[in-house]
Amino acid sequence: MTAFISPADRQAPRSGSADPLVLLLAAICLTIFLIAIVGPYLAPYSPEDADILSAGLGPSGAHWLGTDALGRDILSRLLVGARLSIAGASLIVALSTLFGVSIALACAWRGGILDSIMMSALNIVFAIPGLLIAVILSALMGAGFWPPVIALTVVYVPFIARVIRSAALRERRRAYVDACQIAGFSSWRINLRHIAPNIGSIILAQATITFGAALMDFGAISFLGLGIQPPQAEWGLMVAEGRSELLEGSYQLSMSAGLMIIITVIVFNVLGERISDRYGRA
Amino acid sequence: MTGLLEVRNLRKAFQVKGADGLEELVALEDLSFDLARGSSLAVVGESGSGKTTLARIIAGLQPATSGSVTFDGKPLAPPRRLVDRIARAREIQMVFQDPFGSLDPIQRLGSSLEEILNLHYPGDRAWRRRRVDELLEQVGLSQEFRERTPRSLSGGQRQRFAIAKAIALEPRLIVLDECVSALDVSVQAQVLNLLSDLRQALGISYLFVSHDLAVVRQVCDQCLVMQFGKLVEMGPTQLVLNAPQEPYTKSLLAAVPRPGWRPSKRTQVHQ
Amino acid sequence: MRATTGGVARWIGGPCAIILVTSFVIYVALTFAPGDPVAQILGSRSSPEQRAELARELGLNLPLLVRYWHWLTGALTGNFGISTTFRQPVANILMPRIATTIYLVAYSALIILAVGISLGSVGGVSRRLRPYVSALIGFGIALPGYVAALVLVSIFAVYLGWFPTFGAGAGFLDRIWHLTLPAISLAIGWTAYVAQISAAAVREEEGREHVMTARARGLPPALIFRKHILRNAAAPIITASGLSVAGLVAGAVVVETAFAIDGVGSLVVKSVSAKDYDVVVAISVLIVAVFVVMNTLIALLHNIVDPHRKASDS
Amino acid sequence: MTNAIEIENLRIDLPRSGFRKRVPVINDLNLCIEEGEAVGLVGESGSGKSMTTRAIMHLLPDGAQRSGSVRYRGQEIADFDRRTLALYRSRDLGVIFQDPRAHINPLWTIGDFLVEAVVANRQMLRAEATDRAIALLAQVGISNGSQRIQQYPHQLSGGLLQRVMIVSALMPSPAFILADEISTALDVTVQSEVMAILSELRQSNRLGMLFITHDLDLAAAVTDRLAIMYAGSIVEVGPSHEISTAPKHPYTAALMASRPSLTEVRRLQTVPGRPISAFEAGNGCVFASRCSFAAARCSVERPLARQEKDRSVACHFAADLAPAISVAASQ
Repeated sequence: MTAFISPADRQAPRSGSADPLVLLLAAICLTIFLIAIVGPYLAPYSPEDADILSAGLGPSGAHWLGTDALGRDILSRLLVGARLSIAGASLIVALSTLFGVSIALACAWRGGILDSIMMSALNIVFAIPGLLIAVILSALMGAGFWPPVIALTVVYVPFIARVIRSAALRERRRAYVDACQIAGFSSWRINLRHIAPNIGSIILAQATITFGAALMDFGAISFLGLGIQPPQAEWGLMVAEGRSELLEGSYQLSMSAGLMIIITVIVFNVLGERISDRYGRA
Repeated sequence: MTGLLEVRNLRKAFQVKGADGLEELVALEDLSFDLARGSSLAVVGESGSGKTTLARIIAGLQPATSGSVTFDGKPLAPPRRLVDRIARAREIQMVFQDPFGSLDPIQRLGSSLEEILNLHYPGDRAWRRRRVDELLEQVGLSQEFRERTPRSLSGGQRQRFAIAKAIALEPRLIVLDECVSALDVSVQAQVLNLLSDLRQALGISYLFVSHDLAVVRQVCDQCLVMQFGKLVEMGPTQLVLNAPQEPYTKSLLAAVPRPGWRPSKRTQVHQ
Repeated sequence: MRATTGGVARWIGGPCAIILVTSFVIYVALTFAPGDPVAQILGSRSSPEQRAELARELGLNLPLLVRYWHWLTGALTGNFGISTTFRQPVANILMPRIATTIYLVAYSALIILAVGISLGSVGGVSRRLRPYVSALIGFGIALPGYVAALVLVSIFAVYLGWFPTFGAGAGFLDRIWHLTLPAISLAIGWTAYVAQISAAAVREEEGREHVMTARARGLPPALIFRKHILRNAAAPIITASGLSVAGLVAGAVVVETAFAIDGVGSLVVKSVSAKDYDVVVAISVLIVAVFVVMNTLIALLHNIVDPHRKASDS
Repeated sequence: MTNAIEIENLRIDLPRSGFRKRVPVINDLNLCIEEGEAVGLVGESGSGKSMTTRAIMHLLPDGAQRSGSVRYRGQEIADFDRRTLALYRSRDLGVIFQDPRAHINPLWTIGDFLVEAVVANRQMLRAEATDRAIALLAQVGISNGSQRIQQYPHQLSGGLLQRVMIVSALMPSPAFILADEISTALDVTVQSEVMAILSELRQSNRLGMLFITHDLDLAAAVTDRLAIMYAGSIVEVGPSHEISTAPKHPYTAALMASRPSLTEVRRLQTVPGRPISAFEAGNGCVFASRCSFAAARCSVERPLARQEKDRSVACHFAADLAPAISVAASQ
């Protein structure tokens, strides 16, 4: 009841300037996206051209990261692979955020039967582990790009909906929403113009963190052989392709692709955390 | 003098989860009173008296369980449709207790007022801007506040802005729910004076919900004392506070610290 | 009395209902999956008559609900159908693999609980160590199990030769030896997750007013940590731990494949590729059951931990 | 009489979001409390009241920087070692906080809350402590103590819980009570009862007390002396009945004049602006920006507290303003 007397909230001369770390991380994210878009044009070799004569080469001036067992240039495959990996993860995030946030806002606003039906439906999806859903759906739809995207969207919607619903419920209980109703605003206006912008940073943070998870899981499905199929290039698939070479002590292929995944995920996760720490609490 | 607001046999019960399944928690029981046109009625009570529930029902945020509320001769139902909500907005406005939660934290003050004006009186931009300046001035905020967000405002400024939003639609009744209790004394005085001035200038009626008897005396001519959802005593403020009839009102008055006052163990009235 | 029967219904009926619903969804979904099991069994050179004969034998011509009913009654008596790839009852194939997967998951769960909660507590309490702990957590969360598996193999198996590169081993000690690297790679992500939740919960509790009261009353710091911080932070830590142990079962799919371990996880991937749907359905329902049971356990533990719920429950 | 607590030139700086450096929240605070004396510390939000109690407990927030001195019975509390500090907090001080619901761990029973400190500090055995807890509960008007101690905090009302808090503060038989806004969350009738109980116990046990509140009338009713605080400094100190009838500092007068009265309706005197914090105060008088009597000197030179018999006022013009202020306050 007395929460609003908290001194942190009292005057809050919140500086409008953005956090430099957030800016830096956002710049890195943009660079990763840029690579995903222009990567194929930067690649020095064709990513799918096998050349048995130059198979399994170590790093050299001609092949900066060496070549794989089929003699394909690893750097080129990494650059081209970025496209499928990043596009997959981005699509998953975009779709699951769109559905998750819409469901969350509707449930939080309406409450009652809609809320309980929606939430039990999502709970049933929750009751099945994500990877299992992905595996089954890939089985149903066959391998390729879209099956894992759709499967992982289904997996992430409940997560996003749950987080955003509780944020929206918290927001809905705040007096300014009552004030909006008393001013005669429509439910659409209140949700889209007032509630959604106020939980915008939470949505953004959640989407950013989901991106990391989506990238890892998208790779996992390709790693299992159920997603992107060779000879196409994708980071998770490249990790799997490097497995046999690894046992012979040549680790460039697996490690370079693995490192790309790790770095991207870390950048997105740290960015997401910073956003929610700094802008999450209004 | 005709009643602006007539409340008859109002009852509100909540279903709460108790030890044996659902239990009924009665917040308001058989409450009837009138609010005269242009008058200012205080609803006084301690926590659990149901005063906030009453305010929310009248403002249209909650439906009553039974009983009727008549506003200006027309029955007041909970506004389910948007048209009803808009119509009610022009009749009754509300100012909330929490000055830090009752304003959209990221909306600039000017845009907030314009949003309201635009919805109800779609007119030309120049008129709206003039009206925004006028409203800000009426509550003692300068024009530079137009571009500020609630985050950069103090509690008193926020509450004054909330009042500006309430009077923007020129309603006939404003429900004020503990609207000064979160403010420091020196700031509270500013808001109380503002409320008195606005009532004189605009002829708006107040339904002023509060636990603070001294504050009530300052703003209201009529006074209604509630306990456990029931009406205890009602009458002109001066009479109720100077010569209380009911033991509960007496004990409430006796418990208010003032010069020369000593705390006493026997003030709390147990049910 | 009424409360007890209600409790039984809630604690046992609810989870059973969820398992039932999901098993139906999975069964129906896979029935409509592309690929004809009859053709899988008989090969492409079989005649239409042969196929129709087998389809009748397998009951594939019956209505969906009836087939599900047959499957369900069978499953309840341990008959999960016949694997088309192994040409054996599904239960026979699953049994030895379940043991392997249980070893792997239990091993990982121990690592998660021990390392995750202690790391989280340290990160939550110690202002000095907090940045290092969060960096560690951040790295752990961003490390996919399949990459972790390969890193561990290349260092500890290939380079140092301390551990085998694949297989599950036989006998207790041999199993532990074989499963160490898989268990660690399976545990890393979830350990980081549990540590993150624990650290946040401990930190939040530490800032609570009642902890300030305890300090103001001169209570020893160790007692404050145990009784007022960790105890109050227990609820989210239990949730995170329970979720991660349940998640391990699914994570085993990837790690078992990476280490070529013959467990339930690697089997599901093989069966999906081979369109061996009876096996997939059986394993899926099994995993869902573990998931649901874990969730119920979490809820039960919450009720024990929180007197507020305990009071309103009885 | 000796002083129980002496605060001298206390300054506390805290890190604050949006600012590069730490900013002061308490600046040059001086206050003495004698043994057995009750002092009220009155101020509005942000004046630094609560930080003062935390300084007395030696329990400042993370990153706080403190200078000046806080002495308990002549000893500097910053020099206490861990053991002494624990004993000082547990046996010498009894602390009652504003919001009992937040300040009592909800997962343990009332009984556990009451006895844990005295048992952990080896002051009493558990059985002994339980008996004492039940006896003290009876003294604060909770007669069924043996049942209450088995209950959890959420099963008690706010008023009852605050009484439990008072008992917990009295458990170790402290010499000094710190009461921080203890009745703000309570209804007036409950407040009156809780305050009456506390005053009674304080007098019968001859306890010293620092009573922190924003309510000047309430503080005057339960204390011997009042200290009025504004923006991290004390502007006026004196006997409670004198301050509440004849304030000398413009801020005290303004505080009283802006409070609506129960008995009459009059135009309220307002103080322009809002209460400020210590770091916003600048070099001059902390109240200068809102004071209607402020002169040029006030905004450049911080007034020193002038002692006059048992009163002290930090205002350049205290003597000249006396007539004007008494009129304003009595209005």
